[in-house]
Amino acid sequence: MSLHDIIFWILSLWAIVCAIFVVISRNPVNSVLFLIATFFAISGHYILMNAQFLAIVNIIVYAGAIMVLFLFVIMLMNLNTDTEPQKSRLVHFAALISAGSLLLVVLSAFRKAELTQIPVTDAGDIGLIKVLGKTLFDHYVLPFELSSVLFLAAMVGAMVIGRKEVVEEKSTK
Amino acid sequence: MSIDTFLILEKIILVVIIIAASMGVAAYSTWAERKVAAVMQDRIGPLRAGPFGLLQPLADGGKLFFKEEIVPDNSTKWLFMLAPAMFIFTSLMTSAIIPWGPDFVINGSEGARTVALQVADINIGILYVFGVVSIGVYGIMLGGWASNNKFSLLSAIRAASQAISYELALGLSLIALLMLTGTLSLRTIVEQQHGFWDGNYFTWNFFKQPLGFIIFLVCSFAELNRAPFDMPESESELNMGYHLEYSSMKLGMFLFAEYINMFISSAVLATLFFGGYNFPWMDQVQAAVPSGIFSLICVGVLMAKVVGFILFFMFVRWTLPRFRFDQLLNLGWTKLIPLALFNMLVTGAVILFFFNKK
Amino acid sequence: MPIQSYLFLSFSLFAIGVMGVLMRRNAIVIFMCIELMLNAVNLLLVAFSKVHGDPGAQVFVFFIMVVAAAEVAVGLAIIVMMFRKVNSVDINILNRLKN
Amino acid sequence: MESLTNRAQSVDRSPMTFAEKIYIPALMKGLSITLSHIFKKKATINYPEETRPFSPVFRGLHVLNRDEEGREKCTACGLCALACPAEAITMEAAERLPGEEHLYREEKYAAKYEINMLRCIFCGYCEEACPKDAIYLSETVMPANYQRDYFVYKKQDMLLTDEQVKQKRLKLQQKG
Amino acid sequence: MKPLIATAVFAILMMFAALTVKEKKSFTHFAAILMLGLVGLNVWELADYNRLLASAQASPDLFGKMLRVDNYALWFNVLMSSCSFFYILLVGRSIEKVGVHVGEYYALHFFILCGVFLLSTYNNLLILFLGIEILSIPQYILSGSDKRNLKSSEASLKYFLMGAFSTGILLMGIVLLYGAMGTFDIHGFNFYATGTLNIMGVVGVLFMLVALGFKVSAAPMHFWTPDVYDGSPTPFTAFMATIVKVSVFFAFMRLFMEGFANLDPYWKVTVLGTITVLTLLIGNITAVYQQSVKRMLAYSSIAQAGFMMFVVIGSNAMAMKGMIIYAVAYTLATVGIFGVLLKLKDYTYDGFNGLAKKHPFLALIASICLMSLAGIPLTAGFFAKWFVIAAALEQPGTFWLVIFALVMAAVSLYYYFKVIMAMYFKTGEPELITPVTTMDKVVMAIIGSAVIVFGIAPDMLLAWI
Amino acid sequence: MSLILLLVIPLITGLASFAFRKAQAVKAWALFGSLLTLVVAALSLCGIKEQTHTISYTWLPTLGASFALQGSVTALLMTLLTAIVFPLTLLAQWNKDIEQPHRFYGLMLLAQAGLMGVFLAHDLLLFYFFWELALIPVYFLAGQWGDKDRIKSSFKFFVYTFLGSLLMLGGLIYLYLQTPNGNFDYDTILATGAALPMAVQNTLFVLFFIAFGIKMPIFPLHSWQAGAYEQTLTPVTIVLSALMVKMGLFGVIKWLYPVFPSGTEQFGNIIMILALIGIIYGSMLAIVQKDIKRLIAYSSLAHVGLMIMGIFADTHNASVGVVAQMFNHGITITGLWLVVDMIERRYGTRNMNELGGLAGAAPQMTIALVVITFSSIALPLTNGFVGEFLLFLGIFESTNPNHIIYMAIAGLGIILGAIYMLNMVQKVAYGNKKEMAIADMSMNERLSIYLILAVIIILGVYPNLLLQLL
Repeated sequence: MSLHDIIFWILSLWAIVCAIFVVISRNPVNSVLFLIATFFAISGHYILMNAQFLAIVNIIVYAGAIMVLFLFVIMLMNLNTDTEPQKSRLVHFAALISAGSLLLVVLSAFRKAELTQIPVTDAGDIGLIKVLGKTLFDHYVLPFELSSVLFLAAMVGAMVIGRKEVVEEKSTK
Repeated sequence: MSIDTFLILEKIILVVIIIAASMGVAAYSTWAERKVAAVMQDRIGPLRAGPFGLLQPLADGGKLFFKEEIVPDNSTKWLFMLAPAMFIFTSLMTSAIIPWGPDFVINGSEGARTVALQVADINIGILYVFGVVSIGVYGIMLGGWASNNKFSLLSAIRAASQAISYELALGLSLIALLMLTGTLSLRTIVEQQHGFWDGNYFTWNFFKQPLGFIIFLVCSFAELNRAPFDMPESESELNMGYHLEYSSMKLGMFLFAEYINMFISSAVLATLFFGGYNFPWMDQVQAAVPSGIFSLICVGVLMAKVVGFILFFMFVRWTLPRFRFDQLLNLGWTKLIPLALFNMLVTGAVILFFFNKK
Repeated sequence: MPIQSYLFLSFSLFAIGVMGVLMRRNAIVIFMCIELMLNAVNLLLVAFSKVHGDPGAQVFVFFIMVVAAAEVAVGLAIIVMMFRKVNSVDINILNRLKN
Repeated sequence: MESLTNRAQSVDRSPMTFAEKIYIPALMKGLSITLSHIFKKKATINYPEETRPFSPVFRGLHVLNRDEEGREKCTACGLCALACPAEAITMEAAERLPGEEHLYREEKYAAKYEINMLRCIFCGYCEEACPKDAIYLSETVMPANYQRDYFVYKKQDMLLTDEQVKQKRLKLQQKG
Repeated sequence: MKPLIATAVFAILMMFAALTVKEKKSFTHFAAILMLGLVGLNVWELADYNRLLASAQASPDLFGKMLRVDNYALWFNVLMSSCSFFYILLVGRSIEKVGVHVGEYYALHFFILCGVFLLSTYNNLLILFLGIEILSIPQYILSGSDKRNLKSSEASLKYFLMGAFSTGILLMGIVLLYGAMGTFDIHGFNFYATGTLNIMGVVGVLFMLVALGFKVSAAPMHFWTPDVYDGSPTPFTAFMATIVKVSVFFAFMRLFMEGFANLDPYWKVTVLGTITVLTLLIGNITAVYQQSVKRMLAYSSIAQAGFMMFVVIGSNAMAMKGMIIYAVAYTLATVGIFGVLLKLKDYTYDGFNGLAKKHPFLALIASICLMSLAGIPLTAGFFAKWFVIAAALEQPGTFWLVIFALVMAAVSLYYYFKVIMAMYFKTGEPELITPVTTMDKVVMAIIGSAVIVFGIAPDMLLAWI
Repeated sequence: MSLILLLVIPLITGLASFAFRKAQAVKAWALFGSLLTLVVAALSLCGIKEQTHTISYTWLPTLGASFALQGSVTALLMTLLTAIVFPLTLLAQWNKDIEQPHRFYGLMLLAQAGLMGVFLAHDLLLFYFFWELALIPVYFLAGQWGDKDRIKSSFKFFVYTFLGSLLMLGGLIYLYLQTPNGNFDYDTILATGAALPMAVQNTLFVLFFIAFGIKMPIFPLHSWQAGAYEQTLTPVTIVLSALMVKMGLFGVIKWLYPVFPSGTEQFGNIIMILALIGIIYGSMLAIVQKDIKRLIAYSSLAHVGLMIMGIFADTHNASVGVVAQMFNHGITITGLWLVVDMIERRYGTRNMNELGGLAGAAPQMTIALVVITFSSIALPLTNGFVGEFLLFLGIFESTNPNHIIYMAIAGLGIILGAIYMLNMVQKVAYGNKKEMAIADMSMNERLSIYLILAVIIILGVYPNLLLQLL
């Protein structure tokens, strides 16, 4: 077992345990924190696979922006008290069973697949920003532009949803 | 995997030095802040502890250490403890990728060995900075939230929204710079700014990207939560900010981390726009002195720039009144971001039409 | 590492995300579990990109992040709008719609 | 209504011009002001080491005077108490007993003389009212303390000590 | 790719209009003009492509094989933009009543159309994914845009959570396919590259199937549909249930026809057939029990999705034709019936009582549209069903599926004709909340006659492919 | 050309009717249109010997469907029946006031157009098209006008028939996909259908037969019938029973029997048994009915059963008999409905127990009723006899091993028919006298009924007029 393997197993364990805590934490703030920890583990995996750019972008985007928004919302709503009524035990059980069976079915299907023994190398420079940049602006330039359209739509949408309709309320009164 | 023990040793020493230096600079920043504030207000500033009050930071630190620890009853305990640690941890992390000086050579018994005055030269250096800065928010937010105090929470949210908002403009202003440099590695960026005058043009990025620099500077003010953007601490509305409930050394860590942040961002500013450790006629100097000495000179130059920036931060703090929160966000979203985009466009156009190598 | 390990890891994360979606009632936590699913996908994509030696997959990850960010912006706005009205983010409230 | 003083000024609410909106000139101006202050003379006086000179008319703590022979001048006539607008002074008179001539100049003296320094406004009327020059206001400032009781100054707190009398005599001789 | 760019530009124009224009009515006019422009651009694009095709200069692959255009897809775009144009003309007045951000609503429609155009021409799973997202995100918002109504917010939240969840599943499918095939290009898939069936690829296909099933509301992934369609503001329901849904089906069909072409057809019939049966069964049976016409239309859209699943099962030349005709027939008819519904105050069946006497024109149009939905000859809906069934029957082993579907179509008569019965055979005093203008009448007449004309001569729709 | 006219005239006149506002005008217009159709139908039937009436235009090239019409003898006979029934009905109902007459007459004429199309279509898709098109106006007619339960019963009728036709659609598309180059042409369909494997043929046969069987209706599929007949207005009832029933029979003759020979062979016997059950079952039910309309409805079930048996008896006589009986049954039952309607309108009830003494009050009407009843129970010298005789003959000659038993049971049906029909006449016309002065037939009614009586008598006396065509 090389150092690489050890790091892999540690990161994996970290990720899975934190992910489980995301689900079972009563307090949403704890869920957020565990999710961030999971993201860090995943970023660690990226670094292990020599995808540094994605590793750091993962941190910036998910941990730095997305989860902050989550935290914001949770804090503003003051959901820290464990007010969330729990679903019945049956639902928990059903969720566990269904997710577990999904996992089992898929993984047992893959046991037969030939591809599964191909190693993932940490060598190669495809994770480097230069290569990614070239690919992005060369082959993937259309999706790149489209993502701007997507953002525009999301921005308009967030504005429409978020703004209070002052004029309308006045007129109805 | 072969591990170069000497390399690890070297890096550990470097890390220790950098952290110690950061701490030291941060500590003396508090002293400097008082001094600067004093002289600008026609006062003298700390004087009693040691000559010129130079032992004042130590006294402050000692005082904080011996103060009573108070953990509010209704707080979320482990987060309350975690927050200051996180905050100071993230502020120290950034220093890892700053090139403090040029390589120098040690002639040992096994032959010459080049030592890099940088903990890690990763090829996405600037992104690393952004990554660390973006998670720095958590320290504040968790601290504010875990205190279970409305004022803390509000100020934490202010701090976080301010940080997120200005990160955008910060990033955008840098993109124009990165277009010019063509790399994200800070070391390469510094090396590109070698010397001061190339014979044809100034090498420092400040001269190529003045607008970018200004935007970056303004944004770093906001990121550091320093006046005139020190919303989270606006005493008149929110008492003391997100660390309202903190006491003793946990408070000290928050305060300390802010100064460390200032130090690091000054270093980043100097590295990106003011040539890092480069200085005019450095080639001549290099020829004249041994490599070790030259490196020290370079480190000194960088430190001088950093100190200059720190002084500038303080200078501004004691000059400008605080913005209102809506003005702050307005400035960020409707002024700085468009300006940064404009800067980006102009830079792109210039590169496209004048320096197109194809 | 063989790709199988990564398959196992990211499917575990994915399944945990799915379980969270099914199990929890807090809309925000459900949304977070969805983010977890997306991350599992990202991880697998990077692993596959290494297997196939194709940077395109990593670019794909980039786009997933973009979309996730856009979704968060919209989604949280919707959740907040809902919260303003019913003072809760419990999705069981949604079942009232049926009647 | 016309303003009674010329200090009130209406706030200029006209919209800012572009130059003002840019904010940079104003910023520069602010910076230059603070910059100029760096080089100004510092106003600070390093207090215990240095003190600021009192003005000639400064009125400090009360002192009960003695004559050249060291006898108390006060006769407990009560004029000072009467003159005091803050009603800070109280006194009790007593008759000089034989053998006390070296202590009190007149037949009557103040057995108890108190000034409540928390009430006193240091107006100096007592000094003016005293027919015997028994009380005057010195150039010392009142020291701080933790207890209120302390601020009720007793006679012995205010009487000149022998040492002070000696010095005073010396001073007078030098002047004189 | 003029229309694709135009959608984004037009959306931005609408947003700018929102800043400057105060009169709500002018938004609708502006949007209608822009939409007409979009139709024109689409036609131009199609003509242009044909011109190039004639001179053998046309390359179907655009942007490094990200998109693949052909006459078929371009023609679909023309039709969808035309339907959107009529949609705006018909329901524009009602959109103005939803809320204050009218300009933004139209902008979001244009964004959705951007997604529609992407889904019709994608050649890469990335574009499929982005297209679906560009399509979905504005929908989440539109469904929550009626802020005075709690139901609308709830619909939005529900739709959003379900949509995001299905996005996750879709992505997992894409990743597994990529892992198995090594490419995102849908023409590069080969499930038998190693001689045996690629398990990972098949699992990926299943994941994608589930996710796309969510988007098109195929059972058992349909449960969000009725609530969302019912809760959303009615004009937007009309858009979501028609143009958007049809476009996702178009993408769905392309995926199975071009991407998964060499997957075992038996497998396709078994899995897709199960979904189809469930969809038809649930959609039709539950629609029968609805009290509100709007909700009934929501369930009927599930039922119609069951029929559209046949094009996916078919995935052949007949299915391509069927897709076009079904898309147009279903869209026109649904938009038409929603156009009538929007005029009414009461959305229950009783609200329709006696409509034929008071507003014979509305009743006539509604009847034509409902008959088209039911698939009665002389309306476009008949040929729509005809083609999709023919497409499915070309696959072996689908005969009983088709018979089942036809029985379900008979069930659908019950709820469609319940409306017609209310309008014609019952008496009542239906109340209108929006007056029927001449413009409405003209548009309704166009829709009604189009339904009939395409019901007599569906070839007109197939002329370009 | 005349074939197209047969379609177009009712279509145009029907659409035009919607524009009228005055009741009288629209009645006149509708009568004019239907008479015009009658003229064209009669002319085209007369000209049948000279030329084969087949026309074909391209309709849907992508599908291979064409607008093909063929005027075979059977088809033209059916169109003639349609063309006769409509003006007679309109004439007889001239005085009746109907709500929203423009809509009513318009829909009637559209229904006529659809019926014409069904009989003339020579292309499978076109046939299906008209098959449905005939249904829609009739549904609206049945749903909008009639008794209080009309909505329910008409919808039942509609769903039954539509379900049947949808099943046929499935079979149709399957059949289409088996044709060599995607074609709906009659000949291609014939060739393809016959060449299909037996199992497939059987399935398709069942699918098609359900559609036709519901329309006829045959025994287990008949439950819509009585209600629909009872609740609708008489003109609509006439369309339903005199004409739409023939659609089903015609469909079997043209599109089922020849297309799936193997299926016919397989299921012929079963269908004959079903028809027999229908005959007996219908007759039994008719006997116990109080309501005249219901009685006639069930009698219709019995009559149709006999015709179905004739089709599947697979002999020449039977097939001639079927066509003849289809025509005759149409005429007879139209007359029967008209008379019943007159009675109902005058007495305000259809309950036989409440009626009586019609003979005294309205002798002309009584004569008409009696003659038509005779035709219905197939007494010699009425047209009903010719058809039924040929049918029995055909069944007797059939190669079916049980043909004797079948014929015997079917004969039992005749006897039962005589029982309930005569019972009805006895109760209505003679029975206990009801003191109620009613007017005898008015001018227009008389015209219409006498024409029917004339056809009944002429074809009864000189059946060759009809049979020579076949």
